[in-house]
Formats: sequence, structure tokens, C-alpha cells
Amino acid sequence: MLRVEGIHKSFEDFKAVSGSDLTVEAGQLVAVIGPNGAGKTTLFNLITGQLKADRGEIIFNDEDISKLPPYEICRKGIARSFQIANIFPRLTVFRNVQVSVLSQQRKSVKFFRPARMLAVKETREILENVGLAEKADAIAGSLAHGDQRTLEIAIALGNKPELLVLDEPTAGMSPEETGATMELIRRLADSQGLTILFCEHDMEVVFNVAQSIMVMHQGISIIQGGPDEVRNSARVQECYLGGA
Amino acid sequence: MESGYTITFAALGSQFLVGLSRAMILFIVSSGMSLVLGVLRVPNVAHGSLYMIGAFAAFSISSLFGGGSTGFWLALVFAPLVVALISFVAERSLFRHLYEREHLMLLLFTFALMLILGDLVKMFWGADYRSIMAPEMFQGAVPIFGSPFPKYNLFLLGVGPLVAVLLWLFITKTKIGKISRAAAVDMEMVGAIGINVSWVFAFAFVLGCLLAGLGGALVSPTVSITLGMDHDIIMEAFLIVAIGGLGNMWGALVGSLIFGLTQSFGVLFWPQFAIVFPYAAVVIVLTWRPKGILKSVW
Amino acid sequence: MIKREKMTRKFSILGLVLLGCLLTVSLILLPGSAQARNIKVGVIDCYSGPAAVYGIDALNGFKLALSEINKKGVLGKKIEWTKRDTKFKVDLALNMAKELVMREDVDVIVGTINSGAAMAVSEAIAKKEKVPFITWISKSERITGEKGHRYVFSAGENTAMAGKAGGVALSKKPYVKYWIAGDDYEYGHAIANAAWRNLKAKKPDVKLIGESWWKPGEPDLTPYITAILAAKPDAVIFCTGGRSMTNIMKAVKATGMAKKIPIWIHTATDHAVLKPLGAGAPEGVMGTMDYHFYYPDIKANRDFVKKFRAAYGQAPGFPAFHGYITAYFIAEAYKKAGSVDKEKFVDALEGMKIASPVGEIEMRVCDHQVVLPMYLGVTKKAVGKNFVMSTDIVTLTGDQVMPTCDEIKKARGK
Amino acid sequence: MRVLSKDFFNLRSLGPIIALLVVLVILPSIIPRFYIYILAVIFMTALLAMSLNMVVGHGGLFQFHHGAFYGVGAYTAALMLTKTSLPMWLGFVAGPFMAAFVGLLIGMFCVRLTKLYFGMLQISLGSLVWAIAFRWYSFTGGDDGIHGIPLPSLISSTKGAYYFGLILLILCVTVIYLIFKSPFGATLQAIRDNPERCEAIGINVRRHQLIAIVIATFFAGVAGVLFVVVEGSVFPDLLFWVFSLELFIMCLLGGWFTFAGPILGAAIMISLRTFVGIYTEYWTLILGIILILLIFFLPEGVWGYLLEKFGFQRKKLLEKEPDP
Repeated sequence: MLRVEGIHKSFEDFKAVSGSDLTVEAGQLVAVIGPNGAGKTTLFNLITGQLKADRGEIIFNDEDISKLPPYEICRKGIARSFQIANIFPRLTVFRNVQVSVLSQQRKSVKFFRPARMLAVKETREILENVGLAEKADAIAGSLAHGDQRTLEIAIALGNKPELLVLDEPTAGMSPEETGATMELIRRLADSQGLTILFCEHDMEVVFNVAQSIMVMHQGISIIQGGPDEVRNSARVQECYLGGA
Repeated sequence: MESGYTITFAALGSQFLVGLSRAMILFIVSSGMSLVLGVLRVPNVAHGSLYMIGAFAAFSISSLFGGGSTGFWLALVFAPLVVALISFVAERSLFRHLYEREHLMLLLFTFALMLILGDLVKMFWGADYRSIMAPEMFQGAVPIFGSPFPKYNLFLLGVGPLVAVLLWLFITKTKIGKISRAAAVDMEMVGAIGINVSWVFAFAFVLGCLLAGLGGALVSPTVSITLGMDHDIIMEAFLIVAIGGLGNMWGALVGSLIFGLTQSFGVLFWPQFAIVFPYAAVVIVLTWRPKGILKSVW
Repeated sequence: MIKREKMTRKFSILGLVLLGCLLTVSLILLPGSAQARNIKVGVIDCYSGPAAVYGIDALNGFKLALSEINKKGVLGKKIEWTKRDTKFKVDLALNMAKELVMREDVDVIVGTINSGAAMAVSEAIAKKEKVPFITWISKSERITGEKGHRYVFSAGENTAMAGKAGGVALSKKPYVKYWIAGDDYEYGHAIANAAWRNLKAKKPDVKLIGESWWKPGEPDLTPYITAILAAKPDAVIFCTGGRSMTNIMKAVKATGMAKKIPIWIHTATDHAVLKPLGAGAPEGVMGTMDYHFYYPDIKANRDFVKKFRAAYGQAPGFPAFHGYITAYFIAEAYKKAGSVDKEKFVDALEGMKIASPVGEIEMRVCDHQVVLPMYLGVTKKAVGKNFVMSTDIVTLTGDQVMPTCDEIKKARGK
Repeated sequence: MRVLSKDFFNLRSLGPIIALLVVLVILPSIIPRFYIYILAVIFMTALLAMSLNMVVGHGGLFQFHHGAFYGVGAYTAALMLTKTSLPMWLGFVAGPFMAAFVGLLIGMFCVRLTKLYFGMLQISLGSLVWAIAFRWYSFTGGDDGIHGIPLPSLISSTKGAYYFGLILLILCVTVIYLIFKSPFGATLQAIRDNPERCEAIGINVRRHQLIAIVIATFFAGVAGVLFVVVEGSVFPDLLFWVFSLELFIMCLLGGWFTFAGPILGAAIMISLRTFVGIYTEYWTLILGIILILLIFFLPEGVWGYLLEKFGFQRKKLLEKEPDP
């Protein structure tokens, strides 16, 4: 479904990503792991178009998307969440998700229909799915951190993506919250048949959930394979587990 | 128009120098604005008013000492300090309570400050035109490239780089300077390492305003000191920091040079359209580089 | 924390209440229709920003005259005045003038240095509401020229007069290659056009080799001067006013331009410009002026200056003179009209002649423009004083510098 | 009509609005003429501030030179009325469309930029438009402007202008409200809060912003036409950046995250400068002091405060700053 080949990105003198490969098959739950500064977030930003690659290819459903702006990529079927809570703080929780659903239904540039009558059913469904239905009328900026992260995922779900890209969905969460979030992710993958690509630095979490794991180190992808394969890889032990 | 003259190389040289000396004043004023923009992240609309106060204070101080050379030098030292004091009072008494607020509230505050200072200047100094004379040694002109070049502008050509160097030393060598530079890049980090952010803000604000006052004092021998000076300079300063890169001190220098030189060469080649030069320069620069010429923190 | 919030709320309620009170009070305070009311003059002018110096001076002249007039009274009444600050903005001038007419119910409006505002008030209020409007220091020739009408008068000089004075004066000089430079707004262009038109008519071989126009209030004019010097014209006409005037004088002095090239600037000999410059003003600049406190040296002027100094502690500038004569025009017109009636006032003011500090002056019937002489002089350091003043003054009489009534008719016919 | 159904309007809040409208309709027969005129000026300024707030408060754009579009609308109408013999209404229609067209041109340059850069580029481009009005004497009348624009007395008399302004204001505010509540408006507010996130959910942010600018400038043009009707004059001050800054302040003052705030902000600014100006020439000083009091005590603007105070809105409008 998604294939990243030999992608490079540098900021001035700093090589953030220098030759990374990644493959995501439909229906898979794929994790990218690596220490801080390994280039995970940069890689994700390249995939979803926030950053433009210096060279390399990003093929999604047999189409090169590496030159497209983020909103085009989203319309191709890739939705994402961000590492820091990236929501619409002054809007209600309901509206946060609704805006995304409206965008997916290509109704963003409608003028003379009241927004509150549109996309209501879909939005409610998503909110119930992620467990935020009770807080639908709260102002998003006033939510607790964990809820904001969940809302992030809900916004991404509003796009009805084929591929959901989650950038450290559990960053800054307590262990309980982390557990709940990972549970949510697994449930989404199972129940809706979503393909999910996420990154994480908590090893335990990843090995329990992911079907395929890619390991990054200093901007380079070292290996991609099943949990066992990765766990037993000497190179991974050397530059990641050993170092950590 | 029956055109009957040619532009000589000497004329180009002399326009270059005149433009350069204009750029120096612009740099001093806009570097102050840039500092406030970088650290406090707020466009200080009252910056022009402080520039005006600098000029009026220079007039008062200079006439207090008889208006001669001594008066001028004392004015150059004390007028910026008067401005710094005013801004310090405004910052500590009112402005600092707003740092936690929505950012545009800071803009609204500086706007209110501009309204208040404008009227206070009128109350205090009246509406008459004021003027101070350059000290004896800088009066008159010297011939450069065959045309007369005012000596005072030569003095400005010296002062500008001096201020630039002092600012550079200050910001790279002193502790508070380093902190404020770091604050311009990442305020949270500065707060996290246990530095009182509020005082960093106060420092940057006062230093920025002091530069405005210095600009006002320096410009006073070449213009009439009058109400409305604030409006004249403020938009120019804004545009300069925008094209140079918001919050970047050297951007202010680059922007000032662009402004000063477009102006002086513009009036040589298209003297009828001087009124649009600054705006046209901004449109061209920002279309070419949407985030200003130098790296910006915005 | 809670306490502070309470405080904040208290204060905010207080603030709102105060704001509400302010608005209500100002709404309720409708002007009482005084029985046997006085004659009311509404003054709109600029009392903020760079032009305030002129607005305040004009008002001082006006007040001085009223204090003299009110000693005896007019038609058994006094002349009252109330002023509004336009901040040099046309929309505010319109607001304020309408307020004066509709709310204060004034009998006459006077004022404004801002020509744009004067024209807006002339068209939108004087003409429409049929209220006499006398401009005292706005200098656009269009006010009483092509845009003139029954209810607008000018007690000041205008750009046509100034330009003609300059053109006539320069035509007697041997210069051929000219450069024109000035403030890039109506006033500058109007003077330039009038001066050039008259100069070219009197002396067809003159050549204009270039023009420069700067933003009004441009602080540093040195680049313009050096650029002009590079073009080497025989003479330069600067068309500038207000604070740019001071700036240009400083730049002229700093570059030593006056010693190299002859310069004519209207109002270069204005004391409001020369006084702050002190001894730093350039010498040898030709200038025209409609009033000097030291010229004409006749008793009427000396008396006026003496009274003005006694009242305000400084010599009157040209705006004070215009404010002063405006008040006398108003008083005399009401005396002649015999009642406080707007139409009769207009009829009375047409062709009115009054004595003034510069001798007898007349409000011309055909265009409602006051006939004033112009004084051409050269700046020179005054003996025993620390400022520069106009010397070698030549008086150009009103009919020499004013457009003829036929020309006015032609302009209005368009 | 589905559009005007209760989907859009909260029936409970319609009551006070209708009461207010009734008062506004009968007011001119009770109050003196000057107050009718000032109310007409307030209507016009309120409409202008509303249109600005569409992009500032709802769109999060630093629209620093809104006055330019207002001026373009006013000048277009004025020039068509004085220089051509085309029917009057054509000039009135052309004003807003011309303003929107200039808005589109300037907007295309500006939306590539963000925040203050956006504002600075707009000021520069707008000032070029100002320079045209200021310099082109033969066409625009230069800095003197155009005065005494001929208008039928049905709309140019004080009362006529009042009702004309009131009708336009009601119409435009209704349309702006519909847009505010529409998916377009919702998306625009989302862009204000977080443009980056919007890109990531498939919204073409720049195009959306550009559309918003065009709509807002169209309404600025309507306000410009209204200015011609109320004052019978146009002059370059309208396009100068100082006026635009004042407009911006009106939005902040009234409450820029609220819908009706700018109306209140405009009313306060106009009343202050008119009625305080009667008593003192230092009214800008007083305005400044009042602004500071408001900043300290009514941080969400006057309307925002009223909303909160009287419980129309249960939650604080603003809990936290958006991430930069």
C-alpha cells in the first residue's frame, strides 16, 4: 500500500533522514521505532507532505505522492495525528471532528447550509468510537492532555483514511492512558480494517501490538520485519536496545 | 518634461553615501523594534511615539544647556535614557501583566500607549515646530564625488556601525544579552532553566525603546521636531523589520539598507514617484522571500 | 486567586458602568437652546499632529479678535465659538462639522488647514445645509475657484495666488533651466502648476529639466537635494509647506545649496519655519509670504502684533492674521446684515471691505476670495537677533497675484 | 426556505434582535438629526468591522489593510457616479465587486505568507492602491478627493442614509452570519485555530483563506458604497493604513472571537471620538486610557464579556493559546 524508498531530508547541515525505506501492507499495524532524534517524526512529515523530501520516492497505491501538498495527500487517503496535541483549541470537540468529516465529504466550501446540520451522524459515530461522545460540547482547548491526544486521533479518523499515520500517539501519557490508547489503536485496526502506521519509543508497547516494525537510527532505516525478527536482530541490539 | 540632464558616476556615488546615512537612522530605530518583536513577539506600535519623545527630549535637554555642542552631546546621551525610563515605567506598571494574555492584546496595549503618548507629548511640548542644531563640527558640507555632502551625515555613517557593533557585543558577550537572544528562539526553554522570563521581557522592551529614543535624538538635527513624527517612522520601521526577517537584528540592518538605498537611488532615476518606493521594495522582497531575507523566528 | 477574580469582576462592572454613563451623559447633554442666543461660530481645525501649530495660531488670532469685538458686541449680542479637533482627517472633519451644524446649531463654520477637509465640508455641509463656511488657512485654489459656491468664502491666500506670485517674481530673473520639487500632495502640485504656468506665460524660453516629489513629511530630504544638485539646474522651485518646510530648509543649509543655486519657496520666509531653526536657517532663499509680523511696518500691524504678544506671549504667524481678519469679516458682515440670518450674512459678506493689519482688504464678490497682497523677500540673518527673517521685501498687490474673475468663471464653467 | 429556517437561527435569541430592530426603525422619528447621522456612520463602520472580523477573528489572518478595499469600493462607486452617466445602482453594485476583485489580486500575493508577513505585504500592496488614489489627480481627484457626489435625496438625506445603511447592515450581517455558521465558516475557524492541522485533514488552506478574503473585501466594498451615501465624499484617507489599524482595533475591542463584537467595537470607537471630541481635543488620550482599562478588565472584548456575564455561552471562549 505504502512504499518509501531511499528518502533523504536535511535541514541546513543536519541530515535528519538519509536513506530510509519503509513498506506498509494493507491491513497491517506497522510501527517505527528508534531513539529520540532518529528521524521518525521527520519521516512521517515527509510521508504526509508537511515536509518535502530532497530525494527518494513515496509511493502510495502505485502513485508517487512525494511532491504533493499535505491536503492532496490527505485526500488520497492518508490521515495523521501529530506528536504534540494538534487540535483546534477554540472549537468544541464535536466541531473539531466535524470539520474533518466535512473536509472528507468535500463540503468545506459550502456557504448556505448550516454546519450544525451536516455530517452529524458520522461525527457522532467517531466520537463514540473513541469514547469522547460525552465531551462533545466541551471546548477542545480545555480538555485534559490525554483526551486531547484521543481527539487528535478522532480528527484523523474523520478523514475516513485508508492509512492512518500516528506520530507518537502516547507521548506524554501516563501508563494507564498509554494502555488505553494502544487498546484504542488495536481496536480501530481490528474493527474498521484500518491500516495504521505509528511510531513510538516505548518498546514494550510496540512489540505487543505491531505486526511489522521498522527500526530507525540516525536517519537510516536499519531493518523492517516482524516483532521477533526485530527483537533478535544483532544490529538493532547493537545500536538501539544496547544503547538504551 | 523636457529632460535635459545626465546622471553622472559622481552623482551615483553621492546618492549611495546619502542613502547609507539615512539607512543608519532607520537601522537604529528598526533594530529596537526587531528586538521587541523577537523576544516579546509583539509589534510595538508605540515605537514611533518613543522615537518622537526621543527627539523632543533631545530638544529640551539641548536647550537646557544653551543649545550648543555640549547640549547636543548631552542630549544624545540623556534623551534615550529618558525614553528608556518612560518605557520601563510603562512596562513594569502595566505591560507585564499582559504577558499571559492572548497575544493580540499586547498589540492593543501598544496601540493604546501610542494614543496616550501622542497626546502627552502635545500637552508637554506643545504643537510648535522645534529644532536643534548639529554641533559646530558637523555643520555644513564637505565635497565628496564633486557634490556637497553634509558633515552630519558623515557622523551618522560613523554612529550606525558603532551602534551595530555595540549591540552585537552586548547580545553575544553579556549574560542578559545571551538570554534575550535565546528567548527570541525558544522562550519556554529560557523559562525552564529558571530565568525570570518577565525580566527578560522588560529588558528587551526597554532596550528596544531606548534604541527608538536614540534614533529620535540622532535624527533631530536634520529634521523639524514635531508632532506626527511617530506616524512617519512607525510604518517604515515595520516594513523594514518585515523584509529583513521579523525579530532578526541583522535583518533590520539589511532592511534599512534596502530602504535607504532604494530611496536615494530612486529619487535620482524616478524622482516623481518617491512616494511608492518603500512599498514597492517590500512587495518585491516579500514576494521573492515570503519570510524576509534573513532567518526569522516568526 | 478567587479574591483577585472578584476584584477584576468588580472593576470590570465599574468600567462598564462608567462607559455607559459617559455615553448616556453625552447623549443627554443636548445643547440647551438658550433664549436670546448669541452668535455661534463653529471652529473645525487640526489641533493634533504636525499641523496643530497652524491650527492653534489661527485660533489664537481669532480669539483675540473676538475679545475685541465682544467688548462692544454685534447686534447687541456676543460672538461665541466652539472648536473641534479634526486630527487632519477628512472623515473626522465631516463628523465634527455635521455635529456643529446639526447639534450645536452654529451660524457660521470656520476653519481648517486641511484643504481636503475644507472641500469636503464646503460641498457636503456648506452647500447642502446652506451654512456659510469661511476657510482661513486652507490653501487649495479649488475651494473658491472651480469648486466655489454661494456659501463658501476664503479669508486666506491660496495656491493660485502663491504660485502666481512666484511665477511673476521669477520671470524677472535670468534663469532658464528649472527644477521643481515638493511635497507630493495637492498643495505642492497646485503651487507648482500655478508658478510654472505664470512663469512660462511671462517668459516662454524657460525649461523644466526635472521634477522630484516626496512623501509629505519625509524626514530626510538630503537625497533629493543631492540628486537635484547633480542635475545642475539654474534655479529650483520648492513647493512645500508645514514641517517639510523646516526639513527642506535644514537640508538646504546642510548641503550649502542656497549658495550654489537660487531657490524660491513659497512660505520660506514664514516665521513659524524660521524661528525654530534660529541661526541655523539658510540665507539667500527667495520666499513669498502673505503676512509678516514685522512687515508691513504700519501702525495697524504694530498694534495687532503688540496685542497678540500681550495675549499669547509670542509674535503672530500668518494663521493668526487670517484668524484675526476672519473674525472681523464675520462681525462686520453681521452688522451689515442687521440680523442673524445665514442668507443675509452671505449677501453682506460679498464685497465686504474691512480694515486689517495689512491695510484695507476686500472679500471679492465674484469668487468669495479675500484680496491680499503678497510679500516677496529673501532670507537673511536679522541684525541683532538670533533668527533669520525676510528682507528686501517687494509687495505684490492682490490684483497682481490673483486670478481674474474671468478666469474663475472659466474654471467654474467647466 | 430552508436557509432561513431554525437550523440557522436560535429562535430564542431572535426575540431581542427583533425588538432591537423595531427600536432602530422607529428611532429616527424621535432623536435629533445629528444622532441619526452618527448612527448611520456607526452602521457603516460596523459593517466594515464585521467584514474585517470575518478574516481576522474567524479566519486568523492579519488583515492589516482592510481600509484599502473599503476605499476601493467607495472610489469605484464615486467615480462611476461622477464620471459616467451610467445608472446609479450600477455604481453601487460595481463598488463591492471591484473591492472583491482587488481583494482577490492582493489576496493571491498575501496568502502565500503567514502572520505578520501577511500583514506587512498587505499594507504595502494596499498602500500602492492608496498611492494611486492619492496621486492620480486627473482621475481620482488626488489627495483632495471627490466631494459633492450627486445622489437622490431619497437615500442621501440624513434619514434616507440611515435607513439605507440599516437595510444594508441587516442584509449583510445576515449573510455574514450564514457564512459564519456554514461549513465554510466552521472550516475557516478551524484554520484560524490551527492551519497546519487543517492542511493535514485535506483542506486547501490557502484557497480557503483566499475565498474568505474575497468575501470580506466584497463586504468592505459594500461599506464603501455606504460611505459614499452617508458622506457624499471620498478621499484617500479611507485607504490609508492608519484607518485600517483603527478598524483592527475595533475588532479586538469588541471581541474578535465573537460574532457581534465588531459591531459593538465600532459603536464604541465612533461614539467616543464623536462625543468625547466635543469636550476635549485630548480625546485620543481618553480613548487610550479607556482601551487600557478594557484590556485589563475585559480581556475578551466587550461583547465577549457580555456573553460570559449573562451566560449566553456556558464556557469560556478561550482557555488556552493556540500552539504557535
